[in-house]
Amino acid sequence: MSSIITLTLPGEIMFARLASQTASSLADLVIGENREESAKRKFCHAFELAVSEAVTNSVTHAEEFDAPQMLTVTFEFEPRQLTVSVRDANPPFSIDKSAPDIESYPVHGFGLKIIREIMDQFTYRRDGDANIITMSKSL
Amino acid sequence: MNNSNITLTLPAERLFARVARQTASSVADLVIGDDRHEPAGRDFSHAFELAVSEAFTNSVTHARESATPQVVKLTFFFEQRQLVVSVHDANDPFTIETPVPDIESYPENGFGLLIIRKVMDHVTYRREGNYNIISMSKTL
Amino acid sequence: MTITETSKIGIAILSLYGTLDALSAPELRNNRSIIDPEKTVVIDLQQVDFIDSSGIGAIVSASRQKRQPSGGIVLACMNDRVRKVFEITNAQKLFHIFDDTTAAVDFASSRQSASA
Amino acid sequence: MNITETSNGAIAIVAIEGRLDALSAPELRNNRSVIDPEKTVVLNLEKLDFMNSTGLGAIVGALNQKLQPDFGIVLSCMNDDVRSVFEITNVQKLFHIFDDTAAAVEFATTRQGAHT
Repeated sequence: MSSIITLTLPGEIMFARLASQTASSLADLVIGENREESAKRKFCHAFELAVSEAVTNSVTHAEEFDAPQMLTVTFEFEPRQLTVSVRDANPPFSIDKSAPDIESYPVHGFGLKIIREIMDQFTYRRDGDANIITMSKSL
Repeated sequence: MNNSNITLTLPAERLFARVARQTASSVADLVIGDDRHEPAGRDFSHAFELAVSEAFTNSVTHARESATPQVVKLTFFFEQRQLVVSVHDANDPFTIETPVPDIESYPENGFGLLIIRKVMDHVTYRREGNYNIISMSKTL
Repeated sequence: MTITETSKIGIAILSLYGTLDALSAPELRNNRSIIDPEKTVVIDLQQVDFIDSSGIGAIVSASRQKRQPSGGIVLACMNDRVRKVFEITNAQKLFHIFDDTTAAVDFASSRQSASA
Repeated sequence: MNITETSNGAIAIVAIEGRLDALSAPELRNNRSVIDPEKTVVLNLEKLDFMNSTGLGAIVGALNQKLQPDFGIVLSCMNDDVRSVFEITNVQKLFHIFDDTAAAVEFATTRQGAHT
Protein backbone atom coordinates (compact mmCIF):
# COMPACT_ATOMS: atom_id res chain seq x y z
CA MET A 1 0.00 0.00 0.00
CA SER A 2 1.67 3.27 -0.95
CA SER A 3 0.71 6.84 -0.09
CA ILE A 4 1.48 9.88 -2.22
CA ILE A 5 2.62 13.15 -0.71
CA THR A 6 3.23 16.20 -2.89
CA LEU A 7 5.05 19.41 -2.08
CA THR A 8 4.96 22.29 -4.54
CA LEU A 9 7.23 25.26 -4.01
CA PRO A 10 8.71 28.20 -5.86
CA GLY A 11 12.09 27.50 -7.44
CA GLU A 12 14.00 29.64 -4.99
CA ILE A 13 17.11 28.61 -3.12
CA MET A 14 15.60 28.96 0.36
CA PHE A 15 13.12 26.20 -0.46
CA ALA A 16 15.79 23.57 -1.01
CA ARG A 17 16.11 23.60 2.77
CA LEU A 18 12.34 23.19 3.25
CA ALA A 19 12.10 20.29 0.80
CA SER A 20 15.03 18.50 2.44
CA GLN A 21 13.51 18.82 5.91
CA THR A 22 10.13 17.51 4.71
CA ALA A 23 11.96 14.59 3.05
CA SER A 24 13.79 13.85 6.31
CA SER A 25 10.60 13.79 8.37
CA LEU A 26 8.96 11.45 5.86
CA ALA A 27 12.00 9.17 5.92
CA ASP A 28 11.66 9.13 9.70
CA LEU A 29 8.11 7.81 9.33
CA VAL A 30 9.21 5.07 6.94
CA ILE A 31 11.59 3.79 9.60
CA GLY A 32 9.13 3.94 12.45
CA GLU A 33 10.00 3.55 16.09
CA ASN A 34 11.73 0.24 16.43
CA ARG A 35 14.96 1.01 14.59
CA GLU A 36 18.10 1.82 16.44
CA GLU A 37 19.21 5.39 16.35
CA SER A 38 22.13 5.31 13.90
CA ALA A 39 20.28 3.41 11.17
CA LYS A 40 17.42 5.88 11.53
CA ARG A 41 19.85 8.80 11.40
CA LYS A 42 21.55 7.54 8.23
CA PHE A 43 18.28 6.86 6.37
CA CYS A 44 16.87 10.29 7.24
CA HIS A 45 20.11 12.08 6.40
CA ALA A 46 20.27 10.31 3.04
CA PHE A 47 16.94 11.83 2.01
CA GLU A 48 17.66 15.20 3.60
CA LEU A 49 20.89 15.40 1.58
CA ALA A 50 19.62 13.91 -1.69
CA VAL A 51 16.57 16.20 -1.84
CA SER A 52 18.69 19.19 -0.85
CA GLU A 53 21.02 18.45 -3.78
CA ALA A 54 18.21 17.77 -6.26
CA VAL A 55 16.21 20.91 -5.46
CA THR A 56 19.36 23.05 -5.27
CA ASN A 57 20.27 21.80 -8.77
CA SER A 58 16.80 22.61 -10.11
CA VAL A 59 16.85 26.10 -8.63
CA THR A 60 20.39 26.98 -9.72
CA HIS A 61 19.75 25.82 -13.31
CA ALA A 62 16.60 27.90 -13.58
CA GLU A 63 18.35 31.25 -13.97
CA GLU A 64 17.10 32.06 -17.45
CA PHE A 65 13.49 32.22 -16.28
CA ASP A 66 12.64 35.60 -14.84
CA ALA A 67 9.79 34.66 -12.48
CA PRO A 68 10.70 31.66 -10.28
CA GLN A 69 9.25 28.46 -11.71
CA MET A 70 7.26 26.15 -9.47
CA LEU A 71 8.89 22.86 -8.54
CA THR A 72 6.94 19.75 -7.58
CA VAL A 73 8.46 17.24 -5.17
CA THR A 74 6.46 14.03 -5.01
CA PHE A 75 7.02 11.35 -2.36
CA GLU A 76 5.79 7.78 -2.65
CA PHE A 77 5.66 6.42 0.87
CA GLU A 78 5.76 2.63 1.35
CA PRO A 79 6.34 0.51 4.42
CA ARG A 80 10.03 -0.14 3.72
CA GLN A 81 10.88 2.29 0.95
CA LEU A 82 10.62 5.96 0.10
CA THR A 83 10.72 7.27 -3.44
CA VAL A 84 11.02 10.99 -4.18
CA SER A 85 10.87 12.74 -7.53
CA VAL A 86 11.62 16.36 -8.36
CA ARG A 87 9.93 17.93 -11.36
CA ASP A 88 11.05 21.27 -12.85
CA ALA A 89 10.61 23.21 -16.09
CA ASN A 90 14.32 23.68 -16.80
CA PRO A 91 16.03 22.73 -20.05
CA PRO A 92 17.01 19.03 -20.37
CA PHE A 93 20.26 17.89 -18.68
CA SER A 94 22.16 14.69 -18.06
CA ILE A 95 22.70 13.02 -14.70
CA ASP A 96 25.62 11.04 -16.07
CA LYS A 97 28.20 13.79 -15.64
CA SER A 98 31.26 12.34 -13.90
CA ALA A 99 32.31 13.79 -10.59
CA PRO A 100 34.95 16.52 -10.74
CA ASP A 101 38.62 15.56 -10.34
CA ILE A 102 39.49 16.26 -6.73
CA GLU A 103 42.99 17.54 -7.40
CA SER A 104 41.54 20.52 -9.21
CA TYR A 105 39.99 21.74 -5.95
CA PRO A 106 36.55 21.89 -7.59
CA VAL A 107 33.79 23.93 -6.04
CA HIS A 108 30.90 22.59 -8.17
CA GLY A 109 29.66 19.35 -9.61
CA PHE A 110 29.44 17.21 -6.47
CA GLY A 111 25.66 17.13 -6.19
CA LEU A 112 24.86 14.35 -8.65
CA LYS A 113 27.67 12.16 -7.34
CA ILE A 114 26.36 12.54 -3.80
CA ILE A 115 22.84 11.54 -4.86
CA ARG A 116 24.10 8.50 -6.78
CA GLU A 117 26.16 7.41 -3.81
CA ILE A 118 23.49 7.63 -1.12
CA MET A 119 20.34 6.58 -2.99
CA ASP A 120 19.61 3.04 -4.23
CA GLN A 121 18.06 4.24 -7.47
CA PHE A 122 18.59 7.54 -9.30
CA THR A 123 17.02 8.11 -12.72
CA TYR A 124 16.21 11.02 -15.01
CA ARG A 125 13.55 11.35 -17.68
CA ARG A 126 12.02 14.08 -19.78
CA ASP A 127 8.23 14.50 -19.61
CA GLY A 128 6.95 17.02 -22.14
CA ASP A 129 8.90 20.18 -21.29
CA ALA A 130 9.68 19.07 -17.73
CA ASN A 131 12.63 17.27 -16.15
CA ILE A 132 11.83 14.54 -13.63
CA ILE A 133 14.55 13.02 -11.49
CA THR A 134 13.55 10.10 -9.34
CA MET A 135 15.47 8.79 -6.32
CA SER A 136 14.60 5.95 -3.98
CA LYS A 137 16.05 4.10 -1.06
CA SER A 138 14.73 1.14 0.90
CA LEU A 139 15.39 -0.07 4.40
CA MET B 1 11.74 38.46 0.74
CA ASN B 2 9.00 38.33 -1.85
CA ASN B 3 5.78 36.47 -1.24
CA SER B 4 5.83 32.73 -1.73
CA ASN B 5 3.22 30.04 -2.00
CA ILE B 6 3.93 26.49 -0.87
CA THR B 7 1.49 23.59 -0.85
CA LEU B 8 1.78 20.24 0.85
CA THR B 9 -0.77 17.49 0.20
CA LEU B 10 -0.88 14.56 2.62
CA PRO B 11 -3.11 11.52 3.10
CA ALA B 12 -5.65 12.14 5.89
CA GLU B 13 -3.96 9.79 8.35
CA ARG B 14 -2.63 10.44 11.86
CA LEU B 15 0.77 9.12 10.79
CA PHE B 16 1.37 12.22 8.65
CA ALA B 17 0.52 14.82 11.29
CA ARG B 18 4.24 14.97 12.11
CA VAL B 19 5.21 15.72 8.51
CA ALA B 20 2.62 18.50 8.41
CA ARG B 21 3.92 19.90 11.71
CA GLN B 22 7.62 19.68 10.83
CA THR B 23 7.04 21.26 7.42
CA ALA B 24 5.16 24.11 9.10
CA SER B 25 8.08 24.57 11.47
CA SER B 26 10.56 24.62 8.55
CA VAL B 27 8.50 27.25 6.72
CA ALA B 28 8.29 29.32 9.90
CA ASP B 29 12.08 29.06 10.24
CA LEU B 30 12.44 30.50 6.74
CA VAL B 31 10.27 33.46 7.74
CA ILE B 32 12.29 34.01 10.91
CA GLY B 33 15.63 33.76 9.15
CA ASP B 34 18.64 33.63 11.40
CA ASP B 35 17.07 34.72 14.65
CA ARG B 36 15.50 31.28 15.00
CA HIS B 37 17.52 30.85 18.18
CA GLU B 38 15.95 33.90 19.81
CA PRO B 39 12.94 33.15 22.03
CA ALA B 40 10.65 35.12 19.70
CA GLY B 41 11.80 32.98 16.79
CA ARG B 42 11.34 29.72 18.69
CA ASP B 43 7.86 30.74 19.84
CA PHE B 44 6.88 31.67 16.28
CA SER B 45 7.89 28.22 14.95
CA HIS B 46 6.36 26.38 17.88
CA ALA B 47 3.08 28.28 17.36
CA PHE B 48 2.85 26.97 13.78
CA GLU B 49 3.87 23.46 14.84
CA LEU B 50 1.00 23.45 17.32
CA ALA B 51 -1.58 25.10 15.08
CA VAL B 52 -0.86 22.82 12.11
CA SER B 53 -0.68 19.69 14.27
CA GLU B 54 -4.10 20.54 15.74
CA ALA B 55 -5.75 21.52 12.46
CA PHE B 56 -4.37 18.47 10.62
CA THR B 57 -5.37 16.11 13.45
CA ASN B 58 -8.90 17.60 13.41
CA SER B 59 -9.14 17.00 9.66
CA VAL B 60 -8.01 13.40 10.10
CA THR B 61 -10.33 12.74 13.02
CA HIS B 62 -13.36 13.96 11.06
CA ALA B 63 -12.33 12.52 7.69
CA ARG B 64 -15.21 10.62 6.15
CA GLU B 65 -14.91 6.92 5.44
CA SER B 66 -14.85 6.71 1.63
CA ALA B 67 -13.48 4.60 -1.16
CA THR B 68 -11.18 7.28 -2.41
CA PRO B 69 -8.44 8.03 0.14
CA GLN B 70 -9.05 11.39 1.78
CA VAL B 71 -6.32 14.02 1.65
CA VAL B 72 -5.50 17.18 3.59
CA LYS B 73 -3.91 20.08 1.74
CA LEU B 74 -1.81 22.69 3.52
CA THR B 75 -0.87 25.96 1.85
CA PHE B 76 1.76 28.33 3.25
CA PHE B 77 1.96 31.92 2.11
CA PHE B 78 4.46 34.34 3.60
CA GLU B 79 5.35 37.96 3.09
CA GLN B 80 7.92 39.92 5.09
CA ARG B 81 7.33 38.74 8.66
CA GLN B 82 3.85 37.30 8.39
CA LEU B 83 3.06 33.64 7.69
CA VAL B 84 -0.40 32.40 6.71
CA VAL B 85 -1.15 28.68 6.69
CA SER B 86 -4.45 27.23 5.56
CA VAL B 87 -5.72 23.67 5.87
CA HIS B 88 -8.15 22.33 3.26
CA ASP B 89 -10.17 19.13 3.62
CA ALA B 90 -13.34 17.64 2.16
CA ASN B 91 -15.01 16.90 5.50
CA ASP B 92 -18.45 18.07 6.58
CA PRO B 93 -18.71 21.74 7.54
CA PHE B 94 -17.75 22.66 11.13
CA THR B 95 -17.40 25.69 13.34
CA ILE B 96 -14.30 27.10 15.01
CA GLU B 97 -16.40 28.97 17.59
CA THR B 98 -16.16 26.08 20.07
CA PRO B 99 -16.43 26.85 23.81
CA VAL B 100 -13.32 26.78 25.97
CA PRO B 101 -13.35 23.42 27.78
CA ASP B 102 -13.99 23.70 31.57
CA ILE B 103 -10.79 22.30 33.00
CA GLU B 104 -12.35 21.24 36.32
CA SER B 105 -14.36 18.62 34.45
CA TYR B 106 -11.17 16.89 33.34
CA PRO B 107 -12.11 17.23 29.66
CA GLU B 108 -10.27 14.98 27.24
CA ASN B 109 -10.94 16.92 24.05
CA GLY B 110 -11.92 20.32 22.81
CA PHE B 111 -8.43 21.67 23.41
CA GLY B 112 -7.41 21.70 19.74
CA LEU B 113 -9.21 24.84 18.58
CA LEU B 114 -8.45 26.53 21.90
CA ILE B 115 -4.72 26.03 21.25
CA ILE B 116 -5.03 27.30 17.67
CA ARG B 117 -6.86 30.45 18.78
CA LYS B 118 -4.33 31.11 21.56
CA VAL B 119 -1.12 30.71 19.51
CA MET B 120 -2.24 32.32 16.23
CA ASP B 121 -3.03 36.03 15.68
CA HIS B 122 -5.97 35.41 13.31
CA VAL B 123 -8.04 32.30 12.62
CA THR B 124 -10.82 32.17 10.03
CA TYR B 125 -12.96 29.37 8.67
CA ARG B 126 -14.81 29.32 5.37
CA ARG B 127 -16.53 26.85 3.10
CA GLU B 128 -15.46 26.72 -0.56
CA GLY B 129 -17.45 24.33 -2.70
CA ASN B 130 -17.43 21.17 -0.65
CA TYR B 131 -14.15 22.02 1.04
CA ASN B 132 -13.42 23.39 4.52
CA ILE B 133 -10.64 25.96 4.67
CA ILE B 134 -9.29 27.06 8.04
CA SER B 135 -6.74 29.87 7.70
CA MET B 136 -4.37 30.80 10.49
CA SER B 137 -1.81 33.59 10.51
CA LYS B 138 0.79 35.08 12.78
CA THR B 139 3.18 38.02 12.46
CA LEU B 140 6.68 37.86 13.88
CA MET C 1 7.31 7.96 21.09
CA THR C 2 8.87 5.42 23.44
CA ILE C 3 7.89 4.83 27.10
CA THR C 4 10.48 3.55 29.60
CA GLU C 5 8.92 2.30 32.82
CA THR C 6 10.73 2.02 36.15
CA SER C 7 9.38 2.05 39.71
CA LYS C 8 10.53 3.33 43.07
CA ILE C 9 8.94 2.57 46.45
CA GLY C 10 5.80 1.25 44.76
CA ILE C 11 5.38 4.25 42.48
CA ALA C 12 5.49 3.66 38.69
CA ILE C 13 7.66 6.15 36.75
CA LEU C 14 6.93 6.49 33.03
CA SER C 15 9.63 8.37 31.10
CA LEU C 16 8.28 9.52 27.75
CA TYR C 17 10.69 10.12 24.84
CA GLY C 18 9.73 11.91 21.59
CA THR C 19 6.38 13.21 20.37
CA LEU C 20 3.05 12.87 22.25
CA ASP C 21 0.36 13.52 19.62
CA ALA C 22 -2.68 11.74 18.16
CA LEU C 23 -0.48 9.02 16.71
CA SER C 24 1.34 8.15 19.95
CA ALA C 25 -1.34 9.03 22.56
CA PRO C 26 -2.93 5.53 22.47
CA GLU C 27 0.40 4.06 23.65
CA LEU C 28 0.13 6.12 26.84
CA ARG C 29 -3.59 5.54 27.25
CA ASN C 30 -3.13 1.74 27.08
CA ASN C 31 -0.14 1.55 29.42
CA ARG C 32 -0.85 -0.96 32.23
CA SER C 33 0.18 1.31 35.09
CA ILE C 34 -1.89 4.16 33.61
CA ILE C 35 -5.01 2.02 33.41
CA ASP C 36 -4.70 0.58 36.95
CA PRO C 37 -6.96 2.78 39.19
CA GLU C 38 -4.95 1.93 42.32
CA LYS C 39 -1.48 2.70 40.86
CA THR C 40 -0.03 6.18 41.39
CA VAL C 41 2.11 7.11 38.37
CA VAL C 42 4.80 9.75 37.89
CA ILE C 43 5.07 10.84 34.24
CA ASP C 44 8.54 12.23 33.38
CA LEU C 45 8.15 14.66 30.47
CA GLN C 46 11.80 15.75 30.24
CA GLN C 47 12.45 14.11 26.84
CA VAL C 48 9.12 15.04 25.22
CA ASP C 49 10.01 17.22 22.20
CA PHE C 50 6.41 17.98 21.20
CA ILE C 51 2.97 17.65 22.80
CA ASP C 52 -0.38 18.86 21.43
CA SER C 53 -4.02 18.63 22.54
CA SER C 54 -4.14 14.87 21.88
CA GLY C 55 -1.20 14.45 24.26
CA ILE C 56 -2.81 16.67 26.89
CA GLY C 57 -6.05 14.70 26.49
CA ALA C 58 -4.24 11.40 27.05
CA ILE C 59 -2.65 12.67 30.28
CA VAL C 60 -5.95 14.13 31.52
CA SER C 61 -7.75 10.88 30.73
CA ALA C 62 -5.04 8.98 32.63
CA SER C 63 -5.92 10.91 35.79
CA ARG C 64 -9.58 10.09 35.27
CA GLN C 65 -8.72 6.39 35.55
CA LYS C 66 -7.43 6.83 39.06
CA ARG C 67 -9.48 6.36 42.21
CA GLN C 68 -8.47 9.81 43.46
CA PRO C 69 -8.11 11.92 40.30
CA SER C 70 -6.06 14.71 41.81
CA GLY C 71 -3.31 12.47 43.17
CA GLY C 72 -3.16 9.50 40.82
CA ILE C 73 -0.93 11.15 38.19
CA VAL C 74 2.05 13.31 39.17
CA LEU C 75 4.04 15.14 36.48
CA ALA C 76 7.78 15.80 36.49
CA CYS C 77 10.41 17.72 34.49
CA MET C 78 8.30 19.78 32.11
CA ASN C 79 10.39 21.53 29.46
CA ASP C 80 9.25 24.92 28.14
CA ARG C 81 7.54 23.60 25.03
CA VAL C 82 5.45 21.15 27.08
CA ARG C 83 4.71 23.66 29.85
CA LYS C 84 3.44 26.21 27.33
CA VAL C 85 0.75 23.81 26.04
CA PHE C 86 -0.32 22.87 29.60
CA GLU C 87 -0.69 26.58 30.38
CA ILE C 88 -2.62 27.33 27.18
CA THR C 89 -5.14 24.64 28.07
CA ASN C 90 -5.00 25.34 31.82
CA ALA C 91 -4.42 21.63 32.30
CA GLN C 92 -1.59 22.42 34.74
CA LYS C 93 -4.34 23.14 37.29
CA LEU C 94 -5.22 19.43 37.36
CA PHE C 95 -1.80 18.13 38.32
CA HIS C 96 0.93 18.38 40.91
CA ILE C 97 4.04 19.21 38.87
CA PHE C 98 7.63 18.87 40.06
CA ASP C 99 10.98 19.88 38.61
CA ASP C 100 12.56 16.45 39.21
CA THR C 101 11.32 12.89 39.44
CA THR C 102 12.65 12.35 42.98
CA ALA C 103 10.45 15.10 44.37
CA ALA C 104 7.53 13.79 42.29
CA VAL C 105 8.00 10.24 43.62
CA ASP C 106 8.26 11.45 47.23
CA PHE C 107 5.03 13.40 46.84
CA ALA C 108 3.29 10.49 45.13
CA SER C 109 4.29 8.01 47.84
CA SER C 110 3.19 10.37 50.63
CA ARG C 111 -0.24 10.70 48.97
CA GLN C 112 -0.39 6.97 48.33
CA SER C 113 0.21 6.02 51.96
CA ALA C 114 -2.06 8.80 53.23
CA SER C 115 -5.05 7.46 51.32
CA ALA C 116 -4.27 3.72 51.61
CA MET D 1 23.47 29.64 10.11
CA ASN D 2 25.50 31.52 12.73
CA ILE D 3 29.25 32.22 12.50
CA THR D 4 31.23 33.07 15.63
CA GLU D 5 34.89 33.98 15.34
CA THR D 6 37.71 33.88 17.90
CA SER D 7 41.48 33.85 17.42
CA ASN D 8 44.51 32.17 18.91
CA GLY D 9 47.69 34.01 18.02
CA ALA D 10 47.72 34.43 14.24
CA ILE D 11 45.15 31.67 13.73
CA ALA D 12 41.47 32.60 13.23
CA ILE D 13 38.95 30.09 14.62
CA VAL D 14 35.65 30.29 12.75
CA ALA D 15 32.81 28.24 14.28
CA ILE D 16 29.81 27.49 12.09
CA GLU D 17 26.45 26.61 13.67
CA GLY D 18 23.34 25.31 11.90
CA ARG D 19 23.04 24.45 8.20
CA LEU D 20 25.58 25.14 5.43
CA ASP D 21 23.76 25.00 2.11
CA ALA D 22 23.08 27.26 -0.86
CA LEU D 23 21.09 29.64 1.33
CA SER D 24 23.85 30.15 3.93
CA ALA D 25 27.06 29.50 1.92
CA PRO D 26 27.52 33.18 0.89
CA GLU D 27 27.91 34.13 4.56
CA LEU D 28 30.90 31.81 4.87
CA ARG D 29 32.37 32.90 1.52
CA ASN D 30 32.25 36.56 2.58
CA ASN D 31 33.77 36.05 6.03
CA ARG D 32 36.80 38.37 6.39
CA SER D 33 39.20 35.76 7.72
CA VAL D 34 38.11 33.25 5.09
CA ILE D 35 38.76 35.71 2.28
CA ASP D 36 42.16 36.88 3.56
CA PRO D 37 44.75 34.85 1.56
CA GLU D 38 47.38 35.10 4.31
CA LYS D 39 45.12 34.20 7.23
CA THR D 40 45.16 30.58 8.40
CA VAL D 41 41.67 29.60 9.52
CA VAL D 42 40.51 26.69 11.67
CA LEU D 43 36.90 25.91 10.72
CA ASN D 44 35.18 24.45 13.81
CA LEU D 45 32.27 22.35 12.47
CA GLU D 46 31.13 20.99 15.85
CA LYS D 47 27.74 22.70 15.75
CA LEU D 48 27.23 22.22 11.99
CA ASP D 49 24.07 20.08 11.74
CA PHE D 50 23.81 19.75 7.97
CA MET D 51 25.98 20.46 4.92
CA ASN D 52 25.30 19.75 1.23
CA SER D 53 27.55 20.00 -1.83
CA THR D 54 27.11 23.77 -2.10
CA GLY D 55 28.38 24.10 1.47
CA LEU D 56 31.25 21.78 0.65
CA GLY D 57 32.04 23.93 -2.41
CA ALA D 58 32.18 27.02 -0.19
CA ILE D 59 34.75 25.33 2.08
CA VAL D 60 36.87 24.20 -0.90
CA GLY D 61 36.48 27.70 -2.36
CA ALA D 62 37.81 29.12 0.91
CA LEU D 63 40.90 26.92 0.61
CA ASN D 64 41.42 28.14 -2.96
CA GLN D 65 41.73 31.69 -1.61
CA LYS D 66 44.68 30.80 0.58
CA LEU D 67 48.35 31.23 -0.28
CA GLN D 68 49.02 27.99 1.60
CA PRO D 69 46.65 25.37 0.06
CA ASP D 70 48.15 22.74 2.41
CA PHE D 71 47.03 24.31 5.70
CA GLY D 72 45.26 27.59 4.84
CA ILE D 73 42.02 26.02 6.11
CA VAL D 74 42.12 23.35 8.84
CA LEU D 75 38.92 21.56 9.84
CA SER D 76 37.83 20.30 13.28
CA CYS D 77 34.95 18.39 14.93
CA MET D 78 32.90 17.04 12.04
CA ASN D 79 29.80 15.01 12.91
CA ASP D 80 29.06 11.82 10.94
CA ASP D 81 26.55 13.43 8.57
CA VAL D 82 29.00 16.18 7.56
CA ARG D 83 31.90 13.71 7.36
CA SER D 84 29.91 11.49 4.96
CA VAL D 85 29.64 14.35 2.46
CA PHE D 86 33.44 14.90 2.58
CA GLU D 87 34.10 11.18 2.14
CA ILE D 88 31.58 10.59 -0.67
CA THR D 89 33.27 13.34 -2.69
CA ASN D 90 36.81 12.50 -1.54
CA VAL D 91 37.27 16.15 -0.58
CA GLN D 92 38.63 15.09 2.80
CA LYS D 93 41.90 14.52 0.89
CA LEU D 94 42.31 18.26 0.48
CA PHE D 95 42.18 19.07 4.18
CA HIS D 96 43.83 18.30 7.51
CA ILE D 97 40.92 17.28 9.77
CA PHE D 98 41.07 17.03 13.56
CA ASP D 99 38.67 15.67 16.16
CA ASP D 100 39.11 18.67 18.42
CA THR D 101 39.71 22.33 17.79
CA ALA D 102 42.72 22.64 20.10
CA ALA D 103 44.65 20.04 18.08
CA ALA D 104 43.66 21.80 14.85
CA VAL D 105 44.89 25.17 16.18
CA GLU D 106 48.17 23.63 17.37
CA PHE D 107 48.75 22.05 13.95
CA ALA D 108 47.96 25.31 12.16
CA THR D 109 50.23 27.30 14.49
CA THR D 110 53.22 25.00 13.96
CA ARG D 111 52.75 24.99 10.16
CA GLN D 112 52.29 28.76 10.13
CA GLY D 113 55.46 29.14 12.23
CA ALA D 114 57.40 26.91 9.86
CA HIS D 115 56.41 29.08 6.93
CA THR D 116 56.91 32.63 8.15
